[in-house]
Amino acid sequence: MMSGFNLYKYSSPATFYALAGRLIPWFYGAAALLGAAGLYVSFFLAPTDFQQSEAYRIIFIHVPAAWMSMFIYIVMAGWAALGLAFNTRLSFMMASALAPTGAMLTFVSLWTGALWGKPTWGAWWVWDARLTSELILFFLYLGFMALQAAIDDPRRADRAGALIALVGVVNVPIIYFSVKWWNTLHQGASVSLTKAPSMAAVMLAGMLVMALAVWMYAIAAALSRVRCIILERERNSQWVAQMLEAEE
Amino acid sequence: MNAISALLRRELTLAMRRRGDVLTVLFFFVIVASLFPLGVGPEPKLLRLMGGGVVWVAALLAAMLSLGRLFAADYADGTLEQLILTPTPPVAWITGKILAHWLVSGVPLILMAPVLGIQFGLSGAELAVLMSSLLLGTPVLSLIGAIGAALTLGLRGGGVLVSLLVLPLYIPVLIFGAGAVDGAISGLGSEAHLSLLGGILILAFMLTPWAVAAALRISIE
Amino acid sequence: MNAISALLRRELTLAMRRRGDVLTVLFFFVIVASLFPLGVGPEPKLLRLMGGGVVWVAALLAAMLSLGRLFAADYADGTLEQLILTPTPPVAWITGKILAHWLVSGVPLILMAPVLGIQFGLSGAELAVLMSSLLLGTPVLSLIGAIGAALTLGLRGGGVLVSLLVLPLYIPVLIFGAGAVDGAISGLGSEAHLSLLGGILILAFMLTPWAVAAALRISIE
Amino acid sequence: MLEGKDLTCVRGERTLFSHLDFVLREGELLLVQGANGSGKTSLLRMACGLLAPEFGEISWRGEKIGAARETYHAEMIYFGHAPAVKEDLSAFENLDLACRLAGAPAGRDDVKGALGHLGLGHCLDLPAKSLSQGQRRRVALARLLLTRARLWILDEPLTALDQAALQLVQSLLGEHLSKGGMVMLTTHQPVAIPGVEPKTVQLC
Amino acid sequence: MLEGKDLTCVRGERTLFSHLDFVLREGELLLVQGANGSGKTSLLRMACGLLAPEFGEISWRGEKIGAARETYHAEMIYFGHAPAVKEDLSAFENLDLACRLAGAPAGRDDVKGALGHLGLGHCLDLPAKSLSQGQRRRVALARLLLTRARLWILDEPLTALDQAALQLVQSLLGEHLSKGGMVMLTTHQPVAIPGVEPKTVQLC
Amino acid sequence: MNWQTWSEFIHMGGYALYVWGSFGVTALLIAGEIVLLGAHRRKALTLARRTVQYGKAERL
Ligand code: HEM
Ligand SMILES: Nc1ncnc2c1ncn2[C@@H]1O[C@H](COP(=O)(O)OP(=O)(O)OP(=O)(O)O)[C@@H](O)[C@H]1O
Ligand SMILES: Nc1ncnc2c1ncn2[C@@H]1O[C@H](COP(=O)(O)OP(=O)(O)OP(=O)(O)O)[C@@H](O)[C@H]1O
Ligand SMILES: [Mg+2]
Ligand SMILES: [Mg+2]
Repeated sequence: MMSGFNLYKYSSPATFYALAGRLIPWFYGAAALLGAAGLYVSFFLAPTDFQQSEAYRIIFIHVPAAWMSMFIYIVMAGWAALGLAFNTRLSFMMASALAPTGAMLTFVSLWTGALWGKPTWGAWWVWDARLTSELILFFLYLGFMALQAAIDDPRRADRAGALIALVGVVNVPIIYFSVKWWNTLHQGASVSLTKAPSMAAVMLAGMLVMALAVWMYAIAAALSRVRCIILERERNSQWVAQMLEAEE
Repeated sequence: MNAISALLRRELTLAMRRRGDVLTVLFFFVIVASLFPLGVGPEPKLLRLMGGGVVWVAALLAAMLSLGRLFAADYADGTLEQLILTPTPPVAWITGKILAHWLVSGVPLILMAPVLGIQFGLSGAELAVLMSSLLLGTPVLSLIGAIGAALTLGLRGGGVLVSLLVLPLYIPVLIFGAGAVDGAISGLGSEAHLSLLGGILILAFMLTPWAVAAALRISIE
Repeated sequence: MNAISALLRRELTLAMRRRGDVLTVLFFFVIVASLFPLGVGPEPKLLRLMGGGVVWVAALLAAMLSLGRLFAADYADGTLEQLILTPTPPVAWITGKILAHWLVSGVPLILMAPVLGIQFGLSGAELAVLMSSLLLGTPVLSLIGAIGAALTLGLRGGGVLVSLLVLPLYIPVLIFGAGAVDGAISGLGSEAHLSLLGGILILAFMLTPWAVAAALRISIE
Repeated sequence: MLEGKDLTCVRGERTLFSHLDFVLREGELLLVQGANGSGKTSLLRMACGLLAPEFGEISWRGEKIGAARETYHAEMIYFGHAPAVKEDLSAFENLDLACRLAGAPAGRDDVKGALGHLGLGHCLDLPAKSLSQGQRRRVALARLLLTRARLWILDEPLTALDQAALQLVQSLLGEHLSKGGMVMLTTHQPVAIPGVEPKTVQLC
Repeated sequence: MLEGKDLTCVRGERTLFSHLDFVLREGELLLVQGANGSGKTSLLRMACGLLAPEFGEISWRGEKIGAARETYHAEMIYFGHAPAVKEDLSAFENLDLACRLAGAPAGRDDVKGALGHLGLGHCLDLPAKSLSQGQRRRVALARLLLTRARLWILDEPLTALDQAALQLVQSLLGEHLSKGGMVMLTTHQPVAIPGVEPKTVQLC
Repeated sequence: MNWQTWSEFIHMGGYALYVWGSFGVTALLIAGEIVLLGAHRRKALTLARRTVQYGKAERL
């Protein structure tokens, strides 16, 4: 009676739930190891910068967070597009699961940037193009989450969220270039980090390791969250009942 | 007294259950304040001069948009009639509701204001003045706004209409609030402005609940 | 084609019957723009520098508030379902509705803008640039806003929510619009900004009706 | 005793009724009847004091209800078209708060008992938005079990209720009347309360 | 021919029905029955294409309704819970515009005739907001007199109507069916159309 | 090795507030998110358990 495709569609969150459960510890583990390595590089291998002294060490959390905040938005929009195209519930759930982590990392990059700006530029905040677009990215995340929170019907919440994520991703380049242009027309504060050539390699390595750690963490967090969402959505289904009974 | 504290608890519980609505107003405040530098340009000196005014205008607009929550839900589901029919004097529970509204939509603005102030390059002392002016001013916004909210209950186009009724009444608060911050920036001092704001607050606190009670009676007929 | 022109006529007739709503948005625009001189102080040089930005921010906020009218009434009384069930392709009538919305809520802003510009001390040529930037920019506000309006149909707290969704997307329009005016004031020229605005308009005109159609389908389920 | 004298009601531009009199004494049931739009709800809201009559006056124990507001409201309970149930609060919280706000807080067990009596025992803690229309009205009706008000003004309390709940409400009414309470009621459904002959007001 | 196969409907987190099949052929009346909240409206909206089924598909003359959107909508008329009557337009303007938007403009006299037929002849030019609930629904129903659609999907068209209007609608339905039209209908009231044996779909 | 003593490490060349403010808040946020995820999971599980029990009760 049920076609193979339907069966696949129904069972997919169930299998994914179990799969995610098995993967999560590994990603957390990888995040912890990479994080430890990254912190070691940041604080012990990377030498002191002769201009900024120790303040520049913020780069090791700031840049990875900034990279990941943008990357996660793109991944989120990708899942949203998949969901809209193929009507797979799991894709929508992945998109919703990524948003809070992405917003958190955006906030981290704003926060660390501000803390870096005070000693280097003498101001917590300037209306520089890059800063402004990161701020707008934060608003885009918040809009996505607020819209989903306001809709009670999960099906509508999924689709509406997916659409706004896609609209946002089309707009992000436009926003980025407009902000850039806006800023360079006036004289803005110029960000330039002076670094000795020998330092560059260590710094790059540190940032890359930290970025990988953040990446692993983001995957782990998103998978944990998607498991919660699956459980909430599928709580009426057979497999959840069976799973809960098996646990007892 | 018991009824009022029950009402306050209820309002705060409801706000917690609907956290999204509260946060949305807060972020509206942040976004509107951030629009200005984008419109006006990133010049730090110019922005510093505008800072107080912009944060205040954003607070005005956010307060105005949050008025929709004050009575509309209670009106729609019949709770408002029930409140009117309690033995508690209307002025008492109306004050309670306005207080709850301020706690939920005014206080977060005050707490968020320094962040915005920093974006405009305000210094520590100026931020303190900004926060005190908001502390004295936002309750007035809730009080005056309640009159508009009560009068437009159930009317179509309520959102825009309420802004038309309420914004002109907000202007004194804006002038003294932003004036306090300007005074701090220019070194002229801000006590005068702040004490005027305090005066308006006391006046509004004593008068508006009566006006709101009258407005609610009219709207509920 | 016939259906679209009937729709346009209907929208304009309705707007005429509900003149109050149209005027309210216009007054909101005027009030918000006038709040700034009050908040920031009367310094003419400062005001002139801010002028373009402030008028544009006020236009953004007014456009945002007027979005409530775009689909909400049709959704509530069932007309929206009937429109979706007509043989006319959705993109066609959606474009028609957005056009009507712009005529009713964007064009009055453009016509009112010079009055506000004068308040900020803008000169004749600068006013012309302000108006052209609004002419190119306000349709984009209606187009992008329609997506937000369609997505938030029937949601509680819709008004504030739509602002959170839509304001960040409005930022490029704000930047180029206000940039054009600034360019005129500073003598750097405003052609580049205006042509970028034109580009955004074309892009938005081609893409957003599809997104709105998708959003309406989602919301109407 | 609730008494209305020479009442006229104008809504919009239409006069719904004029020169209407009624008296409601202890132990009596007053049934307000009429077609849709004839002004039943308007009359009940007048009796509550929510709507001012165009002419005429309403008095409670001989005092005008506008003047005796506090005592009147303490002795009266109104049940309108809207159930006054908050979607975000649970059934328990809704009822508990309604009692507190009315100035007559009830104990936890009483509240639970009232809800259980109305068949809501198993969904005390669900937010009301996941209750069906009928269940929400039951939450509102549970107030009648806890109130000590003498005068009940009920606007179509029977809509959206199934047979069992209907019986329950009727027996509640009977009990209240037999204890000397007063009830003013509108409904489009037939009501039969043993041993009570309702007075009627006919609007048209 | 309208055909639904293996339909499943999920609203919120509840599955309202699953594996539902129906076929509606020329000259047939399909009555969708069930209690409040059982999913009748949802099924009708699926049949219109307003709501996508969770599984299963609906086809019109053998083509999926999603693919054949334009031809399907040109041959179908839907009448939902909301009457789609604009309060600020007059009865005449409302009906006239509804026809134009549906791509089948009707002459002035036809529109007036239809409204007159439904007993609205004397209030053609009043704005709809001053019409009563029942009169508004009549304005909406007048579309059935002017449409050339083969398939009528009607969601509780009989509510708020008085006896005369009820007869009129039933005779309209009979006429449409006898000309080979198709009708999909929900109602809580009894319908009797002479010479027509309705098929039923029972939801629960 | 950049640091001779712990206090030097903590002091961060005078930028302790900024550096530890960055790393510390980030750590707090991550820890907070993990705690919230745990709470979310517990909530989802109790919800699911309750739903399953309801379902059983209804079937009986
Ligand atoms: C609140 C303030 C700040 C925000 C929102 C912010 C945002 C960002 C973003 C989004 C990126 C990634 C851009 C990209 O890879 O294209 C980035 C990279 C970077 N930021 Fe920041 N930043 C802030 C403050 C600072 C400060 C104060 C400094 C140093 C003085 C700084 C130095 C850097 C460096 C060196 C990079 C890497 C550059 C590259 O890879 O091209 N940032 N920041
Ligand atoms: N706020 C108002 N302004 C103007 N007219 C009103 C208002 N409220 C009600 N009306 C009109 O007053 C009339 C009576 O309304 P009312 O609600 O009292 O009727 P009812 O007898 O309770 O009807 P039902 O049986 O439908 O509940 C109706 O025609 C209605 O349109
Ligand atoms: N947009 C929605 N989101 C979530 N649930 C919905 C939505 N619309 C309807 N429902 C739910 O779906 C169920 C069926 O609704 P539907 O309107 O199809 O019922 P119905 O059979 O037409 O009832 P009635 O006889 O009252 O018209 C109801 O329980 C309702 O609460
Ligand atoms: Mg009534
Ligand atoms: Mg229905």
